[in-house]
Amino acid sequence: MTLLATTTVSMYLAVGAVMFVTGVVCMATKRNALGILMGIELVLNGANINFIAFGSEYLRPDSLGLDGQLIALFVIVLAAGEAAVALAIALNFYNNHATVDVDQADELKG
Amino acid sequence: MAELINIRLGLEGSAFGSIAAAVIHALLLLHVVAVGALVFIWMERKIAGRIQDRLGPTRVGGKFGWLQTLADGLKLITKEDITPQNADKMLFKIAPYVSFAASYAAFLALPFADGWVANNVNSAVFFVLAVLGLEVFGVILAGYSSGSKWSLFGAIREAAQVVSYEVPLGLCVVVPVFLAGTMNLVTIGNMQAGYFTNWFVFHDIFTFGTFWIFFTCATASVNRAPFDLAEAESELVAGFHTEYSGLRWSFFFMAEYGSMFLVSGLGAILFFGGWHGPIPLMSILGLPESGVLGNYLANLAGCVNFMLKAVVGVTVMMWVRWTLPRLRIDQVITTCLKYCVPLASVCFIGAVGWQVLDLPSPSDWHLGTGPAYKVHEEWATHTNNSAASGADDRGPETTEQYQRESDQLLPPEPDDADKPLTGSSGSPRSLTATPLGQELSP
Amino acid sequence: MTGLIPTLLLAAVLLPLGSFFLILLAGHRLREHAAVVATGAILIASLLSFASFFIWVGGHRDTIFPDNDGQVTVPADPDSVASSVSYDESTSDAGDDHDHGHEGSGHDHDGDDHGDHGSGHDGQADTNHDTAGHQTTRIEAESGEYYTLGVFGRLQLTIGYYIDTLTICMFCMVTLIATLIHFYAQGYMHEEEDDEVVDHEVTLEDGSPFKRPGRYHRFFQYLSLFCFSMLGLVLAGNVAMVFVFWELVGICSYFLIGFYIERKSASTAANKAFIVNRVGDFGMIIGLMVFWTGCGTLSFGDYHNQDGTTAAGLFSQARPADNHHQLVTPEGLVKLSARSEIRAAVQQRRKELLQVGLDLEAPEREALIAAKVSQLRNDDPNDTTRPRYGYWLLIVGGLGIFCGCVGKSAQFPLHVWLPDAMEGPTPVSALVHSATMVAAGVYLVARFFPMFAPEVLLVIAVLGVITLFIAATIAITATDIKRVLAYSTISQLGYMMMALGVGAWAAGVFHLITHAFFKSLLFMCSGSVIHAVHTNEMTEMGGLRRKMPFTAYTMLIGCLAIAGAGIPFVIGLSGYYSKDAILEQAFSFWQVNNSAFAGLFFWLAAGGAALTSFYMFRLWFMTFAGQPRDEQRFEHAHESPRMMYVPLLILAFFAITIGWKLPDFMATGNFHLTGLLETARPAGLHGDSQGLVTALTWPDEHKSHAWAIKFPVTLLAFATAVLGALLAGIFYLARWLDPEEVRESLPSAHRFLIRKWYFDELYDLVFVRPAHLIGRVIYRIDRVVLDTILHMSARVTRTIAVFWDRVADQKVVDGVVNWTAAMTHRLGIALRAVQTGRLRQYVMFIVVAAVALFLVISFFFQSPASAGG
Amino acid sequence: MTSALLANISSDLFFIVFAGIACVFAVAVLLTSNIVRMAFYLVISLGATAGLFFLAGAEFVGAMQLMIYVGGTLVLLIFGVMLTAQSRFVNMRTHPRDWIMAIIVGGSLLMLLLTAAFRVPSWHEEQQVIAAASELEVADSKTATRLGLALSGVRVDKINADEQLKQGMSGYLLPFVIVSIHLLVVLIGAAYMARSKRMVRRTSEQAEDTTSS
Repeated sequence: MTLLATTTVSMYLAVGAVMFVTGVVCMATKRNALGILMGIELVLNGANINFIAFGSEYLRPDSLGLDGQLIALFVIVLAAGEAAVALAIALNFYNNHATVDVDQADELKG
Repeated sequence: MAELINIRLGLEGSAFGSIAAAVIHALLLLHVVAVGALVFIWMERKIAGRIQDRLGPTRVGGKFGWLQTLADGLKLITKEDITPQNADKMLFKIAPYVSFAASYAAFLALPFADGWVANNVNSAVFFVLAVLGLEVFGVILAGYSSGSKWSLFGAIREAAQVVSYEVPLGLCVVVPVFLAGTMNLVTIGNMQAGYFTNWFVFHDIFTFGTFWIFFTCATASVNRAPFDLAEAESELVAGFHTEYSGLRWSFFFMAEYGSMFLVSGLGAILFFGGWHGPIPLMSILGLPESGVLGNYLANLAGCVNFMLKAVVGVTVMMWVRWTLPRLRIDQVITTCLKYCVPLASVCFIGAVGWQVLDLPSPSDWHLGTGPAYKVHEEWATHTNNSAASGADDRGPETTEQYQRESDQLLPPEPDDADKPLTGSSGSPRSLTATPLGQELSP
Repeated sequence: MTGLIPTLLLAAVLLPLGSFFLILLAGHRLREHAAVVATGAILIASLLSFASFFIWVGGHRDTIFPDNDGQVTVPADPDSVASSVSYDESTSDAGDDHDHGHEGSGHDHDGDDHGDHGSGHDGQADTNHDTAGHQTTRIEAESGEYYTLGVFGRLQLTIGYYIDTLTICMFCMVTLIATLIHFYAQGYMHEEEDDEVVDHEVTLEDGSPFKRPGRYHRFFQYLSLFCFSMLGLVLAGNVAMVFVFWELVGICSYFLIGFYIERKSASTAANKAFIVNRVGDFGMIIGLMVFWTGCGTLSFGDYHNQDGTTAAGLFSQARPADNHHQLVTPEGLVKLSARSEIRAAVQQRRKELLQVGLDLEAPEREALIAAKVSQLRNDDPNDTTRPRYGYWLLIVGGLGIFCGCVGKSAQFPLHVWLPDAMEGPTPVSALVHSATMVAAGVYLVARFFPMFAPEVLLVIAVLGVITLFIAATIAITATDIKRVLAYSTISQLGYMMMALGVGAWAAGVFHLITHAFFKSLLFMCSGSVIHAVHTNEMTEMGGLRRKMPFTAYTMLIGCLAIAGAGIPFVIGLSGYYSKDAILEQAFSFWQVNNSAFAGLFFWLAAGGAALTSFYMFRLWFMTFAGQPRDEQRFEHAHESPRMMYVPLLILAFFAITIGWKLPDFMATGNFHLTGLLETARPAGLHGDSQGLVTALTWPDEHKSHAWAIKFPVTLLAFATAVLGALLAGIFYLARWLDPEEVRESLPSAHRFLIRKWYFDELYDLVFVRPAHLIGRVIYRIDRVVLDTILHMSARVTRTIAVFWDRVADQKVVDGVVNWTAAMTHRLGIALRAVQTGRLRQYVMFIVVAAVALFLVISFFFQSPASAGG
Repeated sequence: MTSALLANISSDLFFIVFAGIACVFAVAVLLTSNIVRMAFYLVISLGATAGLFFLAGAEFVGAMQLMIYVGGTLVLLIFGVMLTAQSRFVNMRTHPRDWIMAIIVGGSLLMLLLTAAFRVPSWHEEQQVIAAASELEVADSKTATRLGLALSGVRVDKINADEQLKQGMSGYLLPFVIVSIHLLVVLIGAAYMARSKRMVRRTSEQAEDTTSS
């Protein structure tokens, strides 16, 4: 007797989609630079979930194999680097504008 | 264990078994943490007393005041739970649980004896470190949310310290992992079976140095003195838990002692052979091979052995705390970045060189049973079938072993031979890829 | 061991080049040290040359010292044996005391050479006897390539070397003299070291003398470049290389003649030299073309192709070994001139085969051509019926090459540039215009000798003899000390040319070397005189020997040497040997084919000898003997610094001894320059050779050593020398006869000689004026016709352009461009609105775009997923 | 077979739990305006994601996720505290218009992705899952060594598959090295960017202080 439906790739994808969209909306609505950064993290995670799901042998016999996990690793690492740079940028921004409100950062607008 | 329950209760295929197993494991570990905290706090008082030429608690519970901590616990429970005016209420309330949960979850992957582990995570070392890092999070939340500058300072310090100390810690941990070739703590522990000559700490000069760096960094990462900048009662009133009281406060302490035990245990497994004693009494007595009960007894003894080692580690931490003065924050960071990181790197490179050049090391004498796991990954080669099957004889402990057992119970698949992963083909790669279950299946 | 020589010589060549570049780049910083650099370079070069000389001699001692009685020449011929024996006598008592000085090192070298050679000596002697005749005395030249510049079809341009005894001797001669002259020049040019040099010969408008910064370093820079070029020319392994260095020495002499560029005379003289040389080089280029087209190579010796095979060089083509190195028309030339016949034969054969249905395969074709060539070739002097295919090409090529030599070594038609070249500083005259560069022509003739058909040799001889006589006559009346020497140089070069022409190869080359020594000596002496009295006019000198004894007596030695003074059959100065050898060959030439024409060579040469000694002693008497003609110049005169007269002494020593046979110390066998040069004689020049077209015979040079010839010639030569010297003494020393009166008595002749046979006027009339005339005419045509046409067309173009500018450019093109710009601008303005600079909006854009893209794709394309679903 | 099923079924429950936590807290990150809380929710959400990774058998990635993201977010948090220190509960209100726009667009995107996710039948058929799980060897499914080998070019999961790694190819080793160097560069650059200006300003302030005092 099974209590629940068996997990499938699609479910993972759904979770990934939700996180992805949440991240996007977060990026689109937050005026705080760090908030936007968190949005980016969420987006990356959404993507990562997809990779893992496709790479998992639990879920499909014909899975990506290890490629999924490896690419996920690379994504994580690069996300770390990206976070570092973004923070540095935010810091400089704060030093110049005494705020982290990205709406203030429109000197270059046309 | 889930399957054990299921098979015993005749509820095959239900989720009940796994849930029940989870609950049981959780309870066991909770006891380890909570009771451990009780004991350690009492121990710390006594040791502090001794070191400061005092007696420490004497009265409660008759001799040695061994119930002292319980009394404290009662007192803490009865205390009023205050939340400051301008605190971030939600975070303030959650923070202690976060940090407790972190150190508690880390026990999930910590084996107490051969196979006595809640979940035999394959990258256990990494897992433990990662989850241990989470503990800090609670501390920072607490520091931030209690809305007092002391706490905030403490929190910031804590963050800086832990984030920077994770680097040398990781470097040190990599050394035994490299020697063992796996991150599975059970495997690592079993590879040091036999006499103490097989312990990794004595493997060569560099690992010996690595252990001390590891211990230092571990002390720092669980922010014990002399690295307890977060709660520098002389500068910041009580650091991050200035505003806390009562039970929440005690959670922090359970978490702290829990993680102390954790890192000591980790060190014991990585460097001091875990549950394999200096002298392999049990295997000299031949207990592990003598059926389920003997095996159980052997594991029990190993568990005690492991506990003792961990406690020794904790005791050393206490000793250090009451002996050394507290460092300044800049000194702390200097210690990490200028001394620990380079030293750890040197030790890592040295150990690697030692292994690669195959220089002599005590473990080559194969004293006692000799290193049980000379070969690294379980699925890698046949040689560790003995160990694996031994594990089976020793009675089911991990879901993984149950996995194998049940595979045995099942009739072998008809297309057994031409599965992609069989070791039938002679090529080394496919050999390394031979899964354990295949070996065991008749 | 001899394998080392090419490397040594290459180093010797490259050293001066290095110093040239060093001075060129860092000259202003080096200043007077430039002299040190250049001198050091050439000094090392000369050491290297002598090293290679000794290596060479040591390597080939078996050939050079055939046996101890020194029969360098043919053992078969008794006379020559006698002659060489007589040589022995002549030198047996000679120069023990002289020779220690310089030949010392030579002795040591020969000594140990002999030491390790003594064991195998007998066997060597046997081989020497049973191997037939001349070949024993010849040393095969070493030829090879340093570097291959490129391969153009058949022609392979390489930087190669062709080293035989001649090369080595030239190297030693050039580097030695160059070294001495470098030292000499350091003294001579010292005033150029000053920052401000006052040139009194150039006056500005205001009459004040011209002032300029010193050009010390530049002088030595040119000298280094010249040394490099000259040595390269000597080392060159193919005619192309020769030509390149040929031009290089030409440009160097141009620079050096025009060193005092501000003097009108100097610049014009430089131009004259350069242009006249161009005329010769034009002919040389024609020769190159002939040999390239015909023989397919320009390399002297056999050369190595890229694929490792060895191809026949020019010499072995013209004188193949299987023909006993006798001259044949090279196959290539035959092919070239008989190509029509050959083609016809091939076509016909082809037709025959085609009728049978076959085609002419390559190998058969080659065989056919070869057969045809050998059938067509006609090298038999007696067979005058058949045409001589390619022989005329051989003659043309030879003449072309010789043209270059005519230009370079100032032979008869083109001799006019050399006297004017004396405008250059005296060291230059000593080095470039007496010893080395002008001798290069002779060297090239000697080097190229195997390729010269007898007819070409005849031309060479004729031109040579004309040159020597004309120049000698002119030298009689010249009063400028350097011009006298210049003309004597020309006439000596004429001697060499004539010698080569009448087949005295060794004698010509021998004279080349001896002449190099005493002529450079004479020039340097004259230089030191000029240095002392600051004038070239001998009429203003006199009695200088009291003031400057070193110069005087070294110059006397020079005069004796060039006059060929010596005690007949006993000993003499270097000139004695070389000039006598030439006269002997001329005499034997006359003997062999006795005709007045053939006799002309001998008698003109003899007369030239008399004139030579006359004008040389005239020069010496006017300069050093008698009473000073110009008091204040005399007072001002002084002996030159040691830096200048020590080289004179050394050169004088060589001028005396260079012709001598090395006395037979430690039984090294006889060692003298002619013997040495004999080993370089091109293969096949032994025995008489017959002209194919002309009816003359060129006697074997060795016959001229026969006593029957030697005796009269030597006496005659001695007589001429003495006669000339006596005449000079009568005119200018004892003054029994006053040259003035002679001049009065026959003014026309005097004017004729003073005007140098009116050559300049003649050329002016024949070439320069017509050239100017043509130029003027063409100028008119240019101005009147061409320019008007050009202006017309220009105007038309301009009007059209203006029209198009109005219509097309400003309206259409600009319109389009401006419209585009305006559009772009407007678009930019429009798009500005989107560029809000607000991060979050951009995110929105991205997302919207992504969604849109998805929708579009899924709408238009049937994705496999949906297909599966 | 059964055991595989069991492992599955027991994992379903946890999947639901983790997925729920992940999504809910992600939304919470979106909704809250307090930067620190955002960070807190984010960490929980990421932790849950790590849990999902564990369930999917990618233990190493999960642990890595925990370690790096927790560390990273920790720093994020600190910066949030430091940079928004001027008023403790910073809230930069977003204009409702932006909210609406974002919701609409995001919603459409979500629709899109979900349809895509459930479009392919082979992605949500249970037989597939069961087959996969039954083929699965627990012992070799979850281990970091395979990742390590794969990084160095030895693909355990494709032993005798067609896309056998060719001789001389180094799997993911080169990208790995590149990434690590890239990371180093990035960190140095970040440190430089973050430091320099502040140093300058600080020194100038100090100068002012000294002059004023």
